[in-house]
Amino acid sequence: MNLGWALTLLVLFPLLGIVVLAFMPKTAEKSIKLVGFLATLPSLLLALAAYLHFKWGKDLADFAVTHDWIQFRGMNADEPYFSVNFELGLSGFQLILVVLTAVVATLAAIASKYVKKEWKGYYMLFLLLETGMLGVFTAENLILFFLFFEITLIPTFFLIGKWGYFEKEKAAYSFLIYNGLGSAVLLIVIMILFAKTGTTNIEILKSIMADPSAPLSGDLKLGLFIALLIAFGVKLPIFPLHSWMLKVHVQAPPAVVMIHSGILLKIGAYGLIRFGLGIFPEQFEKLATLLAILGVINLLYGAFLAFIQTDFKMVLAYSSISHMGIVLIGLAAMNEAGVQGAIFQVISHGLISALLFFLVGVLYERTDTSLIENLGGLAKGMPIAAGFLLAAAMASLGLPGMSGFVSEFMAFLGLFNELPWVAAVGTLGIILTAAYLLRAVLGMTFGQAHREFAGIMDLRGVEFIPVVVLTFLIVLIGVYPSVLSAPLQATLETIMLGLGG
Amino acid sequence: MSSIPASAFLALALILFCIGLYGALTKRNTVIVLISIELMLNAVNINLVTFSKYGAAPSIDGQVFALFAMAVAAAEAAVGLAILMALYQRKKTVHIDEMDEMKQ
Amino acid sequence: MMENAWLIPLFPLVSFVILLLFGKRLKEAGAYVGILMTLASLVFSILVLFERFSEPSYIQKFEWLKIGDVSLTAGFEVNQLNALMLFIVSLVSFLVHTYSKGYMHGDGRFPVFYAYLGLFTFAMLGLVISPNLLQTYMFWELVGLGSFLLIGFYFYKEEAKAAAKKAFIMTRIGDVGLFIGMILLFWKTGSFEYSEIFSAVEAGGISQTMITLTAILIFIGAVGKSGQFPLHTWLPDAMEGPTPVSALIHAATMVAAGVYLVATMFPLFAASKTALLTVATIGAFTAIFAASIGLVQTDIKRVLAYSTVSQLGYMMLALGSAGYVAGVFHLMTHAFFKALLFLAAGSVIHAVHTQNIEEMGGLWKKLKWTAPLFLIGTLAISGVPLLSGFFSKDEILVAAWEGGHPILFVLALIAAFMTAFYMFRLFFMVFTGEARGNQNHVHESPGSMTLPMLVLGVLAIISGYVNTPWFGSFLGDWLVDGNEKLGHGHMEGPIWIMIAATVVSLAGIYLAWLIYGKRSVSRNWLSGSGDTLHTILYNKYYVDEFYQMTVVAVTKGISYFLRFIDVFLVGGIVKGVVGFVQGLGATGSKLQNGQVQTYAAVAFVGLAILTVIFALTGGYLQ
Amino acid sequence: MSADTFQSINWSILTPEFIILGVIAILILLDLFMPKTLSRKILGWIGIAAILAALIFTLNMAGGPVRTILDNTFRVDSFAIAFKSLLLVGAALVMFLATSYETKAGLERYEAEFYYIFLSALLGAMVMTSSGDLITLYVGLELLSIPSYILAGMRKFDSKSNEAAMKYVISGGISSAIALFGMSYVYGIAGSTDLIEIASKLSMLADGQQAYLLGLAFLMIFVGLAFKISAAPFHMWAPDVYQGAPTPVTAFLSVVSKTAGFVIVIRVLLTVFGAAASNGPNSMPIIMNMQDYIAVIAGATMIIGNVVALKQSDIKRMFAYSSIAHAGYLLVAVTSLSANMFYSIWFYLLAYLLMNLGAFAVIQVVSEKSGSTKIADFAGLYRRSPVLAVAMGILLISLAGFPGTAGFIGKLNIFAGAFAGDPHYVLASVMIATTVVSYFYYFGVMTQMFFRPAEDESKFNLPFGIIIVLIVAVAGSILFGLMPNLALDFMNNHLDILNDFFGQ
Repeated sequence: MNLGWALTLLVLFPLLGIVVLAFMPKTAEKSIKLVGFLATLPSLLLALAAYLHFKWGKDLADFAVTHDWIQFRGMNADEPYFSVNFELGLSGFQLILVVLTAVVATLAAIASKYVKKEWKGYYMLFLLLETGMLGVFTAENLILFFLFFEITLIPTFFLIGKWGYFEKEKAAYSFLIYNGLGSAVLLIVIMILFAKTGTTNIEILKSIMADPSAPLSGDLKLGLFIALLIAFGVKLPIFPLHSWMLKVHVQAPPAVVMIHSGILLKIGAYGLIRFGLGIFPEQFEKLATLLAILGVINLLYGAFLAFIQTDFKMVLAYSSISHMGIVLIGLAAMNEAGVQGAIFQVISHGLISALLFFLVGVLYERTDTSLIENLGGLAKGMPIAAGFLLAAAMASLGLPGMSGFVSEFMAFLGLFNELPWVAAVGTLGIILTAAYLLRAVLGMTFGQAHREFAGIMDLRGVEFIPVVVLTFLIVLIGVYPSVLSAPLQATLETIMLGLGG
Repeated sequence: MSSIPASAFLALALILFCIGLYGALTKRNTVIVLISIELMLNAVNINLVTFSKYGAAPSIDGQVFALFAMAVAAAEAAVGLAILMALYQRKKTVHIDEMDEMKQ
Repeated sequence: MMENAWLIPLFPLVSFVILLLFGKRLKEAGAYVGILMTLASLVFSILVLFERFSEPSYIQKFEWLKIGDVSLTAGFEVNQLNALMLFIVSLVSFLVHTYSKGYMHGDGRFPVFYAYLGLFTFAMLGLVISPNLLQTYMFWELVGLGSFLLIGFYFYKEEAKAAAKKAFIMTRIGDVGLFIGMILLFWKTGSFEYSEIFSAVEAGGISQTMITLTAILIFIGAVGKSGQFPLHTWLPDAMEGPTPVSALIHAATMVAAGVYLVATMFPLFAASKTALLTVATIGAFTAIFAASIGLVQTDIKRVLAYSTVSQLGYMMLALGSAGYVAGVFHLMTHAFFKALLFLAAGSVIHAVHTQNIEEMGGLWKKLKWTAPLFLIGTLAISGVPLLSGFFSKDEILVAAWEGGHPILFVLALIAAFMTAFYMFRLFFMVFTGEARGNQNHVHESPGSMTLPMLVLGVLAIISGYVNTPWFGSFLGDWLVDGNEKLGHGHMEGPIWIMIAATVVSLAGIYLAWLIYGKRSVSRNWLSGSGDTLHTILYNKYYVDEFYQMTVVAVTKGISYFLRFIDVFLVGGIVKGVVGFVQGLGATGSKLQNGQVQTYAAVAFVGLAILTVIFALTGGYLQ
Repeated sequence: MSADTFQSINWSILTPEFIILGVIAILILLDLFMPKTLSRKILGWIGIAAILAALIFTLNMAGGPVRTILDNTFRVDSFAIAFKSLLLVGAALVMFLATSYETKAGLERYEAEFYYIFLSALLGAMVMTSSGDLITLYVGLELLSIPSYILAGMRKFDSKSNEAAMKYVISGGISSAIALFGMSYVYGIAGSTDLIEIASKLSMLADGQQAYLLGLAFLMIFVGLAFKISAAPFHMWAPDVYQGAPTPVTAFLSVVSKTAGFVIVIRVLLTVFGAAASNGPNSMPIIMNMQDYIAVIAGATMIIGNVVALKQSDIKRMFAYSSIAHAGYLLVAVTSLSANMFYSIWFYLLAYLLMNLGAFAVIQVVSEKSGSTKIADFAGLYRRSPVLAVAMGILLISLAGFPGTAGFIGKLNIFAGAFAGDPHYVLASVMIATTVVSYFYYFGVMTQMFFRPAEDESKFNLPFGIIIVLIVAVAGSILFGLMPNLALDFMNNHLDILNDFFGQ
């Protein structure tokens, strides 16, 4: 059974929404928002269907699709053409990321109801962004990956720069330049690989790299890996490449931050795992200690700085840095527990930060502020929102029974076997996370009310959908992690095979 | 005839070229600049003709080339002067350093 | 029955979910949901407990998460300790649920309170039936959440907010110890299952250092949860929560989880002398340390809180002295009488609307039920013979003596004296003498509050008889049945220990009576308010301030330092690069001066440079 | 030359050139005899028709054998066809722009002149692509240059336009003198002006001294020709001239003229120096030794172009620097000297042609409306004309080299070449780093268009010519970005440029 068409549709469906939107009058706010939301649904349904397909024991390879795309002239006169095919596919790892993307995108579409102006342009860019993200996670060759990767860049730039807050343009530029540099480095890596091996297909590259007679010297490979690390380090972000994402988190509209923090940052992790671990396992191993240390630095650096922020969005921004440190920690362990923990953290943080930023959006919509001290005592006026905020914070600080714990636990479990001292220092982050999150969340929701909350609505109507869905998923993963670990088994086995043990 | 070595012609051409270049780069009067450019082109012509006669493989091509170069240079000078005229009508100056309305 | 033990924690969870979803509509009727569900738990627990008397332990598990080839499991286990804990927890929880119906009457967030109680009870019951360390840890954290939510129940109070935060973070510090210890054990033994860990420890595959290290790390977890020194400061602050909560969580169940954990992991501790000594020392020190603070506190709940810390120290001392049975025994009796004391205190507060004992006095007549019940609790905790506390405390003292820790034994004895003193100080100040505050509207609490106290009062008296030197050590024998490593069911100690314990407790009571009852001795005869000693004790040895000045300040310092780096170093480099590029652009732009001759000159210079390089390198850049 | 010889020459391969030449003559005559009151627009359409006809004939010749006439001075090989088609497409689009150009400075009086001078320049460029001889190459070059000077000064009553023309003439004169001086040495050493002959002679060059001289000649030629492609160090004229010239002329200079520049660079460098032995017969060709020099120039060009562009407030100046930068990218392909170099250059030029002409179409519309060429004039364009803004956005994205656009595939090709064989890591890194720098100014325009409010909310009327250019440019940029093989296959299947250069 070939379901390649389904995957292609899954990726391209949002584009259909763009076409529909293009023909709508730009003042029809309600129907634009509706269409924008509906256009995310087909992909979501297809993604869920793909998950069920896997659940029912069928092969994910069914989704692979290959078409001829670009034929480049050979580099030397006697060489044949180099082909870059249009190749999409799904592995377990990709599958869960696709599901995550589809879910968060749909929810962010709901969260976009707060957009105040130029809905048409907003939703068109939004849908383009979704296609980009879905493409990134399903692309089976590097060029196609890069294509989708950059496609995410442009809509995000506009979404930040046009619909963001006060310093939106600066944030948009920061985003563009950092990510531009990151992707530039990535492009160098891709093209060197392409020129040396004549292919960009990830699976083929893996086998070529594993072959000791490959036409790449060890030094070159190490260089390529470091470049890859920088490229995805910008995205993840790894200290000290993080300053752009702070601005984005603070300035972008909440729905976009949901996407950004929930998914776009995860592309960095995805790249490190799929390409870093997949294509350069030996080099990864060489730098594992460095990565672990970087991970701990990220974890603590983000945590310490989150501790003194006055704006809740900044707290969350630094918290994202901190949490991405856990991804690095898990990866650096290079054992099943660690890598699985890292992947879990990717998913978990995607859900949690989407939830948190949705709530930030809800609060900002009603109170026009996200400063912690301005919001004190919020629980009085908006008990339900405050409750969910607390739940999200708990998930974020790794409370068992929620997804954050499982990932944190596995990442540390992995690293303690390899580098116990580094891991031990890292556990300090667990305490700090609790400290800064509680400081911020309690500062907002508990205590004396600093302002009148009369007339401020609690969560209502469709606002419940994102909150409940995300909370449900967070708890589901926390309680029954097999929903994630089952699809990951095959991926992990391959990675471990690549690591030689 | 052959008492003068080829290198002398080449040196002459080189000197002429440098003089032309110097003039083109330093003179304030645009007409002189245009003439300096002509000098440079003429230096080329000397080269071509020299090679045509004394080159490693003498051939008539060089002289043909020189003829073409002269014709083209004339056209170029004509256009240059025409433009200068137009400019002069606007600005009432032929000083090249005053043509800096557009910069940075 | 035991195979259905997993249902026990689920009942309160159901209560939690129902109340969360429909609480608004149920209003105060929500209490019945909670009470019914905990009653169900209690009934099941009793059935399980009785079944466990005659049947072997039961364990069941399923795969929870697969990591490579290792499969982590979840499940439940019923052994002696678990069964006992199930009973204690569900009983106290049920009673507190009942009690709260009266106590919380009229509160706007009544259903939320019950929901939180349900959540906590679920977590606590889940904790005690966990068959492995990982699951224990998960519920361990969840009880922390329940505690946090309930401490912060009056969220609009700044103190409650601070207390909740503190509780969560302080216990989390301990939890990290447990976390690391657990993971290290996993890599050494290849499993989180208790049974496998113990057999691996027994097999001797693990170095002594590692055993000590992991044991101490796990103990750090217990220190955090059980409010042992130096992580004890959150527990007194936790009294900001509603009083029933203090009874349930911060007296009877959650804080005892640390003791329970050490008890559960006892075979590991038993394998390391150092670890045991650490436990004992910390326990003894905490016992006397907290007791001394309790001497001067004026908040009724805080006195009880320090008493709890002190008693928990006792239990730790017992466990550290290899007195497994003594520790667990005291855990049980303490659960009853301390819950009783708290509920009674709650009843008092309910009546007089203050927590300051200086404003109470003379309540004996007005609170006909509460006062005698409070007295029973006070007698029990003071170790007055024939009440439950007497027996369990005696066991501990014997264990400490037999364990070869004479100094710790003396400390424990002094702590016992102090306990008796401050508890009766409390009693006298609250119930005897003249009324010192406005007591116009004082009235006895409703039946829903007094009945639970009554039950606990009975238990506070009789529960000690399950393990006595005179009527047999039923509890102890049962607890260690089938596992000799846990020690003996009952320790034979010299009789003078019992006499000494009795004497010190009576002495304490007598002194309290002299000062606060008869008032023949001045309150200030040793150290009055304003004196150095009093000030130090009243300010709890300035531990909070010390933390504020060190840990918190350092953390903040690092944070600000890092912010400096973030802004100036990281940001500075970025600005530098951008500035460099911009500057380059500006320079290039300035070079564009509009002079066409300059343009040509630049071209010529470029050519000249290339030519010179070409000439100098003999033709080619190599 | 007897009549027989005359008839034996296969003049048909000159058809495209003849068409253009004929139309030039017709236009001159028509302009002379048409009543002064009649609009000269019609002449523009005739010109466009001629260019399209020439294009058809050129494309028709694709796939055939190499044909040469007049002693190999004029040759129709794959290289010629490939680049001639590019020139014609570009010229057609520029003509569309020109027909829509209505400036207040009073170009209308010279409108017809514009068309036939423009076509003359085009003719020069076409001759350049087909020249097989230094002389024809030079004549073609000047036939392109001299009309370009006039075009730049077309707005006779505008001092900026005049100044631009003047600067252009002087720079052009100096540059062609330098290049010619270098060529004269080549002639001197090889003794022929026929490129093929030069190549075969130089490949047997045994004298190291002469090789050294050839190296110098190489530098002179290269720097001289750098003028045409506006590469460092001969790039500085570009901003001033671009700014002062009428917009269609700027478009012409940045696209058609530059393409022609690359044609001559490749022809001369590869044929002559790609064959010339550096150290005895059959040794490594000189150009391999000069790679580093090209690399330095390429790097400098990219850096200067992109970095200085950051500081511009005039859109045409900014595009001048952008065009310098793009020349730098193209030089990277030249540096790499890989087998796919022709393909990558050709494709990049195609992409560049589309996106740059499209952008100039928008610039023309906007600046005509506002009367100035400030970047700030683009503020609020999205509100005033969403179509224009989105089109410009897509073109800018293509210029910045984002995937999904032709600009990306072009860069990809260049990269692939740069890393093949002996990889040029540094140069490629410079290229990519400066590409990122270019985001700043391309997106600066975006910022103006999409984020900033408009000062005047008036709408635009898009002339027909502009619409055509925009449609072709935008559709082409996206189409060739998503399905580059539409263009690449044309090269792969019909044209074998490698054979032209290294086939013998």
